[in-house]
Amino acid sequence: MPFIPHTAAEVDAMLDAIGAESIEQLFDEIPSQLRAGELRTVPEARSEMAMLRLMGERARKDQLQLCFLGAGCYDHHIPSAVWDITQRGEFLTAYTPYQAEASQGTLQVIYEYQSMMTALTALDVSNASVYDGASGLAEAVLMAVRANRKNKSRRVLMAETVHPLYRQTVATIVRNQGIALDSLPMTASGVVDPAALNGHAEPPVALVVQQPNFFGLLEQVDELTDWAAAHDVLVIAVVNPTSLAILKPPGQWGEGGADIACGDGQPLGIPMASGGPSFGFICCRQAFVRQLPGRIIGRTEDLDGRTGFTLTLQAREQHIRRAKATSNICTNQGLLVTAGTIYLSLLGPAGLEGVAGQCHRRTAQLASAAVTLPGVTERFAGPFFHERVLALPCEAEPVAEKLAARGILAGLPLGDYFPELSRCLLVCGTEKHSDEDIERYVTELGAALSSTEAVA
Amino acid sequence: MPFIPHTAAEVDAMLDAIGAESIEQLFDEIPSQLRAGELRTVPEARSEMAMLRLMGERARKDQLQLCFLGAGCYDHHIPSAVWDITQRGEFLTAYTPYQAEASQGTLQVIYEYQSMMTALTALDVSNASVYDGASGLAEAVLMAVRANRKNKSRRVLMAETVHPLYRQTVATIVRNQGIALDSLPMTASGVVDPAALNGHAEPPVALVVQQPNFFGLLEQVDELTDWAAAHDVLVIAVVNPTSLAILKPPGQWGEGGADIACGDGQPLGIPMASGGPSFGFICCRQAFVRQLPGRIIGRTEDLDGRTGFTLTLQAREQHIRRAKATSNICTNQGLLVTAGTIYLSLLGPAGLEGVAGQCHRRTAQLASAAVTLPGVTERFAGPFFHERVLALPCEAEPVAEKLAARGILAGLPLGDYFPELSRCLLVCGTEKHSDEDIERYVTELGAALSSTEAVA
Amino acid sequence: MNRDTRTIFELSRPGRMATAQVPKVPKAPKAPAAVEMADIPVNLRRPSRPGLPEVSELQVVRHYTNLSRKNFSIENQFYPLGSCTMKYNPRGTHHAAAQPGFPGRHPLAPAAHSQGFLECLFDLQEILKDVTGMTGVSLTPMAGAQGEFAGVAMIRAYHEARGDAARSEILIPNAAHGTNPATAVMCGYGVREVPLTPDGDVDLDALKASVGPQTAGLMMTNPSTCGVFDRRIEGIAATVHDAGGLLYYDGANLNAILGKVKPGDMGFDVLHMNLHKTFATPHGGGGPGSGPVGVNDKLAPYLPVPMVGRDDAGGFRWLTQQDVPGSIGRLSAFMGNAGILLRAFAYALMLGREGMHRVGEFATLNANYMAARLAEHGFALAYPQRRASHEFVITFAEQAKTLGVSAMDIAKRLLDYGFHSPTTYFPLLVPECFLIEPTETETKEELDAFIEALVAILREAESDPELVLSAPQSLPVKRLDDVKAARELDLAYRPPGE
Amino acid sequence: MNRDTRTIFELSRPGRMATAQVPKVPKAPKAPAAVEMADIPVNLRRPSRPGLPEVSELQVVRHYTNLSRKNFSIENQFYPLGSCTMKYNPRGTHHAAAQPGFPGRHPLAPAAHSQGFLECLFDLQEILKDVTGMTGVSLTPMAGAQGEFAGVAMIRAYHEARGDAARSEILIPNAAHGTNPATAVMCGYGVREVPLTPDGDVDLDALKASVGPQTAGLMMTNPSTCGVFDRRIEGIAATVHDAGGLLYYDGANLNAILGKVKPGDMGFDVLHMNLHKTFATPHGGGGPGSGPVGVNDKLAPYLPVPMVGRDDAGGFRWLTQQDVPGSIGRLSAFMGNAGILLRAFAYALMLGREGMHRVGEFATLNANYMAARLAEHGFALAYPQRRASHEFVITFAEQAKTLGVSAMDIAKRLLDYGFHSPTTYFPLLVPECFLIEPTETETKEELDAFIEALVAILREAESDPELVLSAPQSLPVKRLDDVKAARELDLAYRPPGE
Ligand SMILES: Cc1ncc(COP(=O)(O)O)c(C=O)c1O
Ligand SMILES: Cc1ncc(COP(=O)(O)O)c(C=O)c1O
Repeated sequence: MPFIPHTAAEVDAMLDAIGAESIEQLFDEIPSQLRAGELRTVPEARSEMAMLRLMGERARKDQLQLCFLGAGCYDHHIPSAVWDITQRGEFLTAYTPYQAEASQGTLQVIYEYQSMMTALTALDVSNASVYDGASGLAEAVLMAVRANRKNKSRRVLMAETVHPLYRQTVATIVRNQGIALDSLPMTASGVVDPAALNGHAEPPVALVVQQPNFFGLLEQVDELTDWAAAHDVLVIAVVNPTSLAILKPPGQWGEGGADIACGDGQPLGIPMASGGPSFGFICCRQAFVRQLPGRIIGRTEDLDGRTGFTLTLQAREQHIRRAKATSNICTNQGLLVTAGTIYLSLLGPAGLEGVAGQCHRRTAQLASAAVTLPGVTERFAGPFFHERVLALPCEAEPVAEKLAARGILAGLPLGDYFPELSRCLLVCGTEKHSDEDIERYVTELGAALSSTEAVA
Repeated sequence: MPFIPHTAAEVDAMLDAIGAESIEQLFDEIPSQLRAGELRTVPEARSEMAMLRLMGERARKDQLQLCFLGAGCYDHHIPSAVWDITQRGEFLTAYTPYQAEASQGTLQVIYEYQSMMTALTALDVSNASVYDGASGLAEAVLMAVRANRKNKSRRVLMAETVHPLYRQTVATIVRNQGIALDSLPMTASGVVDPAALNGHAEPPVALVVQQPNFFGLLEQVDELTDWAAAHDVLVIAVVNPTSLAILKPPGQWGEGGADIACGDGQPLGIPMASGGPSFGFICCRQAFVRQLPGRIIGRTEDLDGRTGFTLTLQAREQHIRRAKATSNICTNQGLLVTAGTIYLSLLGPAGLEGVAGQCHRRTAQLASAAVTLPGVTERFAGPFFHERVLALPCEAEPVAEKLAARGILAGLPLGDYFPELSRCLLVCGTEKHSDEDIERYVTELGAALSSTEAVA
Repeated sequence: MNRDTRTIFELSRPGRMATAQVPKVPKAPKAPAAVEMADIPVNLRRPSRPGLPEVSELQVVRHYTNLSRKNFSIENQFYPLGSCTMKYNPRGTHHAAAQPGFPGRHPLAPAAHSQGFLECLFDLQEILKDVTGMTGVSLTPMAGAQGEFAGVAMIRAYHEARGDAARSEILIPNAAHGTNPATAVMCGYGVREVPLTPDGDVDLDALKASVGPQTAGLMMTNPSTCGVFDRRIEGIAATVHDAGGLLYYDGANLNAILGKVKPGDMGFDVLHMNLHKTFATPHGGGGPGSGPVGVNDKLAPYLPVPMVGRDDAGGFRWLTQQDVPGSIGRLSAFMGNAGILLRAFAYALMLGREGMHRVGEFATLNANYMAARLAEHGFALAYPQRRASHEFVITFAEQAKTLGVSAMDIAKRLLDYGFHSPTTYFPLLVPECFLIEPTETETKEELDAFIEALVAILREAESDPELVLSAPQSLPVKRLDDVKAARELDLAYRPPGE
Repeated sequence: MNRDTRTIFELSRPGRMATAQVPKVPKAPKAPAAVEMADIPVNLRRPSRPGLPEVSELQVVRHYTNLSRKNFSIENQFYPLGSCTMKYNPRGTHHAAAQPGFPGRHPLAPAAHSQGFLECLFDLQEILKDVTGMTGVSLTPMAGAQGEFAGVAMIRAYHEARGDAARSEILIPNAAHGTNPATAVMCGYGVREVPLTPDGDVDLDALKASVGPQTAGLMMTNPSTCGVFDRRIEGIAATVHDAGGLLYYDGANLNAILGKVKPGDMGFDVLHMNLHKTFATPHGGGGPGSGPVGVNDKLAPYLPVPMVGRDDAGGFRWLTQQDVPGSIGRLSAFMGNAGILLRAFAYALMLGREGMHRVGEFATLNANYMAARLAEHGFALAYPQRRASHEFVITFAEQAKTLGVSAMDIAKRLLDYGFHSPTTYFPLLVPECFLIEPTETETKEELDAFIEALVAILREAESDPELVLSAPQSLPVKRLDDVKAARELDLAYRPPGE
């Protein structure tokens, strides 16, 4: 009986204490006609050894050597210390810190995390995480609808250049509350045009902008934010935390700053691992703190006046407010926040800037090397960060598959998301890439292209 | 400056406090003509990321899929919990427990380890580890020479069937103290013959027997031990700890038991990892405890009468007794002992028996499958455990190389150690092997053999 | 014990860094000069570095290692937090998820290079169908609450697809977890509470009076958060179904019945499972979790995407909105908490069929044993006439009156005894209560030691109440000022003077 | 704080087990029936199972996790244990040694399938030659003491090869570490101690008087265990060499001079390095270590095997006794502590040339800063006129007399302050001493905090000596009865009644 410590003698003694004949008898309140029969699909028990062998064999099938695919999930170096510490049982196997005195470790980590995220975004407050960037954006939208006191519209304007999977997620989650999502179309340059905003008759309750946007391009965030402020529209910024070492933080966009910033913490020390678990972050102005969903940790004092940390503002949460809560979120992504906090401590401001800089340099290097291939161009001009769209002389998907067969994740073929970009690949460089890696990419891309029939 | 936390301002403040102009000045007592010039071979600093990439690339070169090689180092399953716990900083980065009150973790682990090793060997006491099995045997030999009060010979009789690398190691270490090593020859059946002992005019101070021996064969340990007891010869048993779940423990050999048991702890949860670090163990009768080399932990009480653990019998050790110590050993293999202790706790008596049983079954299965190949036979008959010698119809080394090229470590070609066995492979099955693994081995062996020109 | 409360920011010094973690810029990078940062317009660049801590690698390792030691956790002590199923999280499952190939797998990698991962998810879907008695499973929800969202959204989609749009209300027993009503509201529903009978079952008469054409569905867990199995579940199901509503099963308590009863057989149409409870994945001090949903045929067309199906060549492929056109959609950017799904699958492989049956049995044995022993010692069970499920409720209402110690005081004192406290003040309807869930992975000795501690604390409450009222004494901090925390909000470190 | 002192044996119950760790015997194994255990003769079989603990996986995890928390370690606190160089052990080095391919590499795998591993060892040999100024290096010794053994055995082999067999004595300064004399004896030599001058250098006159035709060599470390650099090292070397002896360098203190002076340049013929000190590999609560030896040309023919050389095809290969026929031989079954060698190599790669120079500089800066600040506070330096190396000695002889608190008392009280104590009562020639080695990886704040603690303890010793004399108070145990431990030997758990 894996993981069950009972000896036969103990079972007998326990049943005696209960006054039951058998374990079976403990289930006698369950109508007998409901009792489960056999489990059919569950296989025979494997030892840990056999289980690991099976999992190892399956995992090996999925191994690729070089990753030039980003699109919301990035292949960064993770310092060894990050997970060595995060996986300590004390962090890994604790529950939500309901008993603050017995959870100061987790609580202080989250307080430090909140501090780091507000430093990165230049906003006032942060929560203790939501599930991921996409669902976090949905929460941010719901939050903005609640928070905007001056504008009671239930229409939200979202840039078309926001990650398409984020847009899909938001649609799923906000739909049932009667919120309408409008799209701010992208221009031929792959960004949204601040001038186009004035076309909107009635100002939306909030404007969602991603920086850098899905294509890695930089939006005119100052202009967009200033327009929003002037029209009582809250600005929700979707950001890559790594980029904030180099790009202007949402709190400083335009004259007054964005109101809410959200995104995915995966770049901060979380393995790609098929996209999860990572963590979603939400930061906002102080004024909106009571509309923030999820846990928030505050610093306070104990009976002796010693500093301590505790869950606070719980009146926003489902376990207190039930139907009136800001969200139904309960379990969040605490462990990943722990990893992210350790990552940011190890990197520090100089290290994070170093990583961001290398990501950008390697992406630029990759793009400029790729465009030396016949028929390959950069699809969009404009300033960018960390990701780039390459236009190929043929459909991108079969090319990506050819490179995958050679061990290279070549980037994201964009046709599934933007049919007009079906010849485009979204590529991404990171600090992990060397000159040789980029040369290998370009060589393999060249080979794949010349073996692919060009469609005129 | 990797791992150096000093800021420029701090360096200045510190130099001020010292009253020095520069760090350089702190070295002013060193004759200037001795000062080191440049380091030429040390490369430029790499980041952790770059270092791991290089190491990862090198490691990958050495990967083989299936291991049927034992010969003192065994490919067992290691429960995940073993190293998850062992690598906790508190175990990993502590020094030798000189401050007992601040080291109760390590000290209790070693006490538990000593308890487990004495239970396995059926001897009275254990030390806290020596370097490895081979050097441990050398220490055991030196110990026997000191401990044998009735017999002051400086000749030690060692079975020829003891692991040849162990024999070489012992020779290196005991040579300088004027101890002579005699060899008890093996018979055609690959074991030593108890009857041959009576040929020795003057009884040696100690007799060294390995069980199972280098070839996996079982020696007549009862007879050998009884002969030794009758002639004031101490018996040193070299044992594989896994085997002790099934084989008679040294403390029960013959009428009175062996006097000292030693061996390598690698099978107990230590990765093969090129052969080290693992740990050597030495157990002995209570009477010899003051001749044991290395650390020993005792259970005692603190000022309040609470149980505690501490280094004891330190008067045997170099840091107290200096030139009169039982050994020069100081640093031992404590971390590996921690892993071994956790391993044995997880396995327990039933689990260890399960592992030993599977090892034996898989070895037997492998051997009986292999001998269905034309020209392949079992070189030795007799009872065995966990390892087996296959005789091939041709030289073994090129065959092993062919299998390695196919991802299989086929076993140990014996020619380097026993020229007359150059057509032999020492093979080893473990609980990790499945029916399919064994089939694959035999198929590949068959293919290698049929592509190898048989030498008549 | 470590009473240092400095934050990592207070260890920071300008210019210090963990140098080995800073990527080295190659001296002569092949990237053309033009791609230096200069290509980013100044107005889009950060004017000054963010206020992250500047510390050495050793400082980081030491700080967070020491912080970790201020937590209680399953790997340190008994943690009988009711409704949370804090059982052993097998270490092997983490290694399973870390097998080379899994951590580096990009979520958008082509299916041809994802077969290992997809097969694991496919197998897990099948296992979860089997244990729940459902016919469709989607693994994507990232925690119980998101599973609830998906489930209620599917209920809504079902009614809408049938043109039955007037249904505006979800029924929820008043003992339910807060996520249930919060979820209903997130899905645009109103909430109507249903009372329980004194012995902890849903009040069937009240339920009958509450259902109607406005009823979209009922959310409940069985066994309930009162720790008893609702014996009239078939009647409940019939009542709701007859009114045209659907039944949602909150799977937080699945551990109680794993291998014993299947929610599908009880009449539920849709459920979520908390893999971080029943399937032993670690809770990480707050998360991650994973909340797959299962449905019967009625709701299968609405399952959230992505899911995993088979392809024509016998391989595995993603099922997306194209394959499930009625899907409520996507709940996250990628595949939810994939790494948790792998761990749950690994756990299921180690349990196996037999082990799966044992979970519910021994979780129930442990709870009933504790309940019996505590009753023997004079503790008040909230439902003394009932079998406990995998958890049970005791109330200190009597002690609060006679001794002046509250359930909270006793909980805090338990911490001094080295036990995490049970869930307190939940379910809300039992005053001064503990919800105690031992789980099947704890030994009888551990349960006995906990019972002894409770007995000792009650004795202290009589002889030396101050000891209990001022507990904990032996932890890094004493009781914290929650009022100050909420009034003088300090939610992020600011350097002195800022 | 956890005061539970039960051993794992006391948690055991007959029949309990961690089932997932027991290999499952396939129902129909293809192994023929004859290969069941029955083929092992009964007289060679174990009659009854060994008395190992029978516990669950959670019990094991919890027990050893909690035990770990009873240790001090670098990752928890400042650990200024003199002569032990307790610096940060970079976490990345452990990951380096765990890269897929390394942990599973069998030591006897063919060289063709070991090129990655061999190349690492080859590169490490070259790096160690460079930093020590030696021309040959063997990596095989498994700790400092085994390196010493190898070194002295080589000295012996050298003399023997020259027919100079009468040399019977090794000279050792009286401040030396215990392993030095113990090693000399293990190599069949007698030991003659050499005194130091009052300022901590070797007494050159005494040395001159001690050398002679019986002198096989001198073992010393420089800087010495007194924490000072012997300024007359050239004179010492000349004296020994002139007498026909060889010079052995105990590399335990190499951290002080890394990148600053090379032992080879000082005139040493042979040395060992403690990679678990200078090269930052973890000490694991007692080990493992690694003690490579370096030699100049005189001793190269005797280096222990195996070593790594290049093969004709530009690859790497093992060098064995065939290649080094004069070798003293093999010191372990395989390649010593290979995993530690990989970690040391990884560390060297991250330090790089510049970082290597910095180690000695900042180790020395930290030690001199502490010495200066402590002197300022009135603590007595043992060698006040001297520069400290990477460590230094202070003596509490005065306090022992006037306040009645010994160095041991102060050491124990430091534990209450959360610092590991420095090495106490070593070197033996300084009474009531601490040997303090901060290492380069500690911050100024940490050094300052330690100094403040020492100041505070001395104040306590004046105002409340009992506090110091009965320390530690806050650890899992108070001071232990070492006499009882040695008199009533209890070295292994026995079940009650056995
Ligand atoms: C009964 C019950 N329902 C729902 C939930 C919510 O699950 P999660 O925290 O995974 O969102 C919980 C979690 O505590 C619970 O106990
Ligand atoms: C000066 C000195 N020499 C030698 C040694 C022995 O080294 P090891 O413990 O690695 O055997 C030590 C270790 O403490 C030491 O400090």
